[in-house]
Amino acid sequence: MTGSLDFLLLLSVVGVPLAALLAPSVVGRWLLVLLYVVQLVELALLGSGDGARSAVSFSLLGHSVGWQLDALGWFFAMITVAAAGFSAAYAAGEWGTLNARAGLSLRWLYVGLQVNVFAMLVLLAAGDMVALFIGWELTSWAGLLLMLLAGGEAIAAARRYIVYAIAGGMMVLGGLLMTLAAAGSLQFDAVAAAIPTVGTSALWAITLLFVLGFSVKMATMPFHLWQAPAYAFSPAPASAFLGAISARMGLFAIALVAIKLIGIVQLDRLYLYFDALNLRNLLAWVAVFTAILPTFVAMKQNDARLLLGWHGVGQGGYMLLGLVMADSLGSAGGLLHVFNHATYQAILLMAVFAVIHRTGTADLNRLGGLVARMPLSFLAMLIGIIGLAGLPPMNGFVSKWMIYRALILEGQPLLFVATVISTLGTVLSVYKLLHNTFLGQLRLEHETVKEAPWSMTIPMLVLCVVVFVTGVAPGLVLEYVAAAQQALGLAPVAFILGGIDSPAGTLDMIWVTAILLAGFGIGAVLFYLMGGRSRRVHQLDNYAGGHFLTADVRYQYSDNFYAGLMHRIRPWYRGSFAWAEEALVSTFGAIATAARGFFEQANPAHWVLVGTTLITTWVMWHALV
Amino acid sequence: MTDLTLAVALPLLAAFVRPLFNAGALRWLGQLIGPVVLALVTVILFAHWSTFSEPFAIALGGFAPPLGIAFYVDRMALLFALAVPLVTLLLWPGDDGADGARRQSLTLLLAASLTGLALSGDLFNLYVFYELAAVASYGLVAGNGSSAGYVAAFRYLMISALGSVVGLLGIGLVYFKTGTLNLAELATLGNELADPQGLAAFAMLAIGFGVKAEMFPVNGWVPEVYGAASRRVAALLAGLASKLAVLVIVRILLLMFPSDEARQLLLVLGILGVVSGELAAYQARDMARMLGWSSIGQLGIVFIAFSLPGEAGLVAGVAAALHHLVVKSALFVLAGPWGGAIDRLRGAATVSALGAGLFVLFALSLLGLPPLPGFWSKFLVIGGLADAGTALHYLGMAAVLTGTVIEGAYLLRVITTLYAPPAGSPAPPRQRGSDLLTAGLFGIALLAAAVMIDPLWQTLDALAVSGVDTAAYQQTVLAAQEAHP
Amino acid sequence: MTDTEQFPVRVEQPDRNGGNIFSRVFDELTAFCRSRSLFILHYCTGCGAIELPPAMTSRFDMERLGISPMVSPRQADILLITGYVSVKTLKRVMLTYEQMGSPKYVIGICSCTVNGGMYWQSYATAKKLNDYMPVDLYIAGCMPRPEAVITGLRQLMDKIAAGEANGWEDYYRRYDYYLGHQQRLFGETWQTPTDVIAEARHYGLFGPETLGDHTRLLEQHQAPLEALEMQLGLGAPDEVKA
Amino acid sequence: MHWSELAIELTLMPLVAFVVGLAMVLMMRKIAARLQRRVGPPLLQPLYDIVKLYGKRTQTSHGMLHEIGIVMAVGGYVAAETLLPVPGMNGIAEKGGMITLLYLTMIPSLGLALGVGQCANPNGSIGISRALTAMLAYDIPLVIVIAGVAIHFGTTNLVDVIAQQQAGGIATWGAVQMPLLAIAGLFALQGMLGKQPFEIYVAPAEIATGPMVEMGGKFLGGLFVMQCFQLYTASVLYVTLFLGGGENWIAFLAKAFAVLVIPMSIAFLFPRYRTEDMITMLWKWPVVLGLIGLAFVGS
Repeated sequence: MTGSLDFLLLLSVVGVPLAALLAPSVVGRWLLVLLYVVQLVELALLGSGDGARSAVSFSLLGHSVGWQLDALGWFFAMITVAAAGFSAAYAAGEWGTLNARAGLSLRWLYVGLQVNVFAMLVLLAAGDMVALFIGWELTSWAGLLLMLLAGGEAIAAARRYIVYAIAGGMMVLGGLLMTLAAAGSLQFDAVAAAIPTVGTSALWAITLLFVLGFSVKMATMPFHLWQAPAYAFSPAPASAFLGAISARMGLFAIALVAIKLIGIVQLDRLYLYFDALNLRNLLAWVAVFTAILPTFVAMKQNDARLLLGWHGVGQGGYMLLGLVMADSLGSAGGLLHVFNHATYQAILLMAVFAVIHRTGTADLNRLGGLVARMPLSFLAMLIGIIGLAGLPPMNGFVSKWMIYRALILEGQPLLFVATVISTLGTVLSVYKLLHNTFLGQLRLEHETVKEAPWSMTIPMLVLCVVVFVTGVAPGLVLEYVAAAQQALGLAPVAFILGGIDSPAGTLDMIWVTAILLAGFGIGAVLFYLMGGRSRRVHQLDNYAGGHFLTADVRYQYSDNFYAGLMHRIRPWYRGSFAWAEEALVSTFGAIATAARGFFEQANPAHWVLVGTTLITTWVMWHALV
Repeated sequence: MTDLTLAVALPLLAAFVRPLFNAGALRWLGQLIGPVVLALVTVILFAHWSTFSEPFAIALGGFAPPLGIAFYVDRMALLFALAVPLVTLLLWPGDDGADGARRQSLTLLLAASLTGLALSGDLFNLYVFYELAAVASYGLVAGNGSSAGYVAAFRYLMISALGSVVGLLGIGLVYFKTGTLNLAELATLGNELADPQGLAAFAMLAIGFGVKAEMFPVNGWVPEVYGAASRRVAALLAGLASKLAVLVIVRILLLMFPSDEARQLLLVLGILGVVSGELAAYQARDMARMLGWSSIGQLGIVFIAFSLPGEAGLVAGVAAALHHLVVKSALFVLAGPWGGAIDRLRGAATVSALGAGLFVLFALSLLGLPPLPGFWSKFLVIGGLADAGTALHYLGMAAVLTGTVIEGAYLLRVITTLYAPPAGSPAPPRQRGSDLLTAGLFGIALLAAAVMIDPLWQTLDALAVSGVDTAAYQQTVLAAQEAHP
Repeated sequence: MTDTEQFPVRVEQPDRNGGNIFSRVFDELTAFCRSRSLFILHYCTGCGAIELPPAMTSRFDMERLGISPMVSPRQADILLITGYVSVKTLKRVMLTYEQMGSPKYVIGICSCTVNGGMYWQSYATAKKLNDYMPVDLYIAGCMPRPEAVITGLRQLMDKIAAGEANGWEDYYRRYDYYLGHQQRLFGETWQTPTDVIAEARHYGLFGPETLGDHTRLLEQHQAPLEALEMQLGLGAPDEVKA
Repeated sequence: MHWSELAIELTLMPLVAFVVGLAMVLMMRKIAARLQRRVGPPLLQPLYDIVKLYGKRTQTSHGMLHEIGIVMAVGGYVAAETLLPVPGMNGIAEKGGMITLLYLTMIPSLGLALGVGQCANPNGSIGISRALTAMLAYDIPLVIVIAGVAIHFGTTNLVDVIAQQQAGGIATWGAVQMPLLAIAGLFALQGMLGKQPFEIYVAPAEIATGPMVEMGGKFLGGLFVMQCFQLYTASVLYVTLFLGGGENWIAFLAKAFAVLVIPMSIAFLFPRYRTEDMITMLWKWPVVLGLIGLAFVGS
């Protein structure tokens, strides 16, 4: 039995009214989760790399518009549908009931989720550039639907997002139509064939418009400001879904257009000045800065959601970096990181929202010690942060390792060092997240807190299993990554079940994990079977320089967690981008006020005379000359 | 064939008859006369549209074109002519006040003159119909009796009158150089106008007709008038009247001034219109003014589109114009109860969900969200600009794209306000059923267009082919001239 | 040099004949290591602390005996009380002592710890340290010289190696006695964050005198000190907060 | 390789590391003592300490994570040692490589950080915050060094790195080929060992030994074991990257101890930097040296 793309798209369209119908009841919500399972099965049946084509196609304005899901799109589509399914399950039980009572419209939430999935499928299955743009715009606007739901600070973030998104969309539209002017067609084949004949300046314009437009959604620098608040302040399942996959649509589109259609060779052709820095290097550096700066912004956040949101921005940099390395290892690393990031970011956001669900806050200075009360959420977050920080044996390590290796072997030590700086920043930042939430002193008001309900913990824990299993056996995912690479026209990565097999350095995660677990085993034997007994004591039985601790004393270190580091690097946080954005907006506002002033002058009829006088003068001047 | 003259004559007649039935036993007849006439005209024009095969000319009263009133009927003219009674019917003012009769007869007058603008084949007649339309609109704008309305109408009057003078100057210049005002004959004399004086004439005509077409820089009346006039009048002026004025300018451009300079002038003015309009709209805090400024920006896009050479330009222009007609009319209708400060609308979606939904629909189309028609019109405009490929065209492209971003910013501000939780007291304003019906009809039209985008495009393409065929125009009109010696 | 033997230390001698040869060898070995590795928490209560730096540094070099300073009570083996102990200080000393891991040894340095010394008449000092905690060794003097300190430490090492420095067990087994003195000095509401009774139970150090009148008094007002064990919170879903 | 051989290697490598590490701890304390004109601890002092700590009769735990933290701290190093080739034993070095090793050595720190976190003691948390900051400080030069070495030898496989150095004798040693990187590496080594002047996260007089503040008994004992591994790993990694690894055990041990003498001699001559000064220091000189060295490697 094989699936059909049409059926899949139909399913996801039908899902929208179904979501509206079913979302208010618990059973209905679980049925909607089932709908995602069905979509996922359908997608799985389609199989990677078959290039399933939709029977639906239109001729619009002389362009034939159709849909075809290749291996790249399939890879992203699987992640998308699965992320939506997990998010839907997370909200299906108590979370939904409680939040509905607090005034959240579950109908809109589930409709929004399904609309997003549909829009992303339309984008991912695009068979030509018109379909791509349609999908792109739908995706952008669908995201807005989820962001607006929470109200309050989310509204401002969503407004900011949509301005960025429209700007990106317009750049893409410009690039699209310049491509049409240059290539005469918007079919992928025709465009790919025509690109090598396009002149340098036109190619510059086309490439830049596309890449900039798409990277707005990726939130690569300098378009990085909108994403963290927009994703962070959405309702929990929406945040998990958006954080997991939404921004990656930009990566998909960049991969498709810049790598597949325009081609890495053409990017190499575009030199910024003489032959020193070409567009590809430029992109790589942009990616690296995107990996570094947002990570260090994340480190300063005191809201757990924002912290994760900023990391989402930063991790996008890794993916782009891997992708533009465009060798088999780096691009595979970049694509694999999409999957990995989706898994652990979803876990992390779910864990944070589970904490919010129970304690009502995500303020890292108002939490602490929750491991004793929410151990499963802690476990989920722990696995998530190991993934995010890219430490073995979780999956984040594998993709990062591939990117590092590619950078070293491609002779890009500076990029490598810069990437590691970002990773180190991530380690610092995620420890702060974990520590301030789950470790340290349990606050008095949280002593009666309970673990999140099963409907919320199970999606997290299942994802944890995924993170671990794909970390130990990355070959499971690399198979599809390799197919996606082929769809992009890149050399597929040589993988084994445990990782990468290469003469210049192998990675076999099965061995690494086995040895690590064996090490832990030895450690456990040394610890538990040797030496004296220990006894667990209350957290107030603690060294405080002889001070008597009581429950009402805050004995926790959380604010300005990396004080020493910040002392050194705080001057570097100039907020230049935020400042520039603000300056742009206010300059723009001033110009706009001037424009309004033009229309509000007392006697605008003067302009008729001015115009006429100018024309007459011009004629007389011509008559004289 | 002559029944086409009825399309102008009937509303004109009705406009003068309408006040007679303002009171007394035949009051119901007065109520009926307008809609019936407009419906009749619609039917007539639709019959012509559906049976249209090739362009033809009509010499009114048998007088030959140089002297008589000449109508030239091609698909484009018919399309716009058809739009007039249809849209007027949709935006028909109710008889709610004491001056209902006057408003209705002015509306009929406006409809008649606008139809005339669409069909007229003579520069002088164009001018006459244009003035007629102007007079009707002054009355309509001032019609709500508020002091703001009078101020706005006066402002409008000043610009419009000055513009008319300049336009007349342009007409004089043309007549002085060529000795004729018949468009067909002028078209054969194209080379005589291809000099600085000719270009100046074009510029003057553009300024003259541009006042109504909200062309930069003679559009200073727009925000005031739309802010003060009743929303249905604003919808008529922004949606319909401006398009007919644009049509006139396009006709003049195509037939008399097929030069690059003229196109460039239009392009530059269009760019300035987009930029200034959208920027000003960004700073608007008042719904009607915001829509007014937005409409300046949109018409800038229309000008940019029409400035593109060849059929592509015409297709893009007509598409953009029609799209704007539908969307902006509808938005103005919705702005009826939702006029005034935007902040007032907090939570309005909770009291009239349909209205908010429609607003979102139109806003999205305006922003060009595929697959709504707005996207395709933008697609055509920008595609044409990219194709033309000069620096100025790229500038135009940048202006249109940037304009859209700005538009997104302020429309989203409205939408998020609509859907924000209500502020408490005063309660957010509620939409009226009649307005929702009108806007709903426009919405249905928009969605239908989205579904049938390809047939529509083919129609427009065919229309453009005949539109740019100036030789056919000359032949047809001059043949009609032969026929009525 | 002071003869430390004249100050009796209450030590309960446990039965050391049980177990097989291996465990005895193992115990011997552990005892030897204990005696050769002593971490001092030097808690400077008074003037005597000034004599420790010379004992640590190149002149006497405690490290050659395996003795080194440590910061936190958790890490330390020896609690050095280096001078007079005011009531306020003694509270902290008790807190610190109870937080140390056993086997732990208390050394009182200077005469003040023995009998109050020159502060005998002060209303604010504790006169006799071994009323409040078991003291394994006193090094008298005002102040004892580093040589005396080193000698004292050597004596302690010998006692540890011989398995005789078991004052810490006494604290568990006769907790009520020590608590009584503490309560007399600090008031009836006296409580430390360490649950000594529970520890005695946990480690099998419960003696007949662990509980008594004083511990009953303690239990009347003692805040719960159970560890915050992880809770899964299973069972019926929460009643929803409104 | 036969599985039994591999199993023996995997067992021996951590054991060797531990024993050598004990000796290294002793050497460190002896050097400190000699620099201060003291006698220093007896030969088996590190062992006495560990046995005593494990043998504590009452020990304080702050919860499961506190315990798991120590398990991870020790276990992580036990695992990491098998990725570090020693003469005659490669373990699973070929399945990981230097990047994996680098990241695997973060696992013990992470475990420690978890354990300390659960202690709910702000001194510990500050210690961890400083330790992570220190990691950020010294890892940048370290990573530059590692990148340079990997590019120089064209591989991230440590076995290959050693083989290439041994094939050409001293002239092909990393330290000879890349002297600037070797110097930068020494700075990083100092930071990695957390010794003065970079001892910011222990800072006994300031934050009460930071991460160790709530560690007693076998908790502290585990950390002592971890310290042995840490010294061993850092020194052997340096030997592997720059000094041609070990041709035989004698040369290997001689090199490994010799490498450690440098940071230890420096350590006890200096007081402690403040955190921000440590960052400045490590982000300035070794990074500059490393980047220059990297430029030579690249050319």
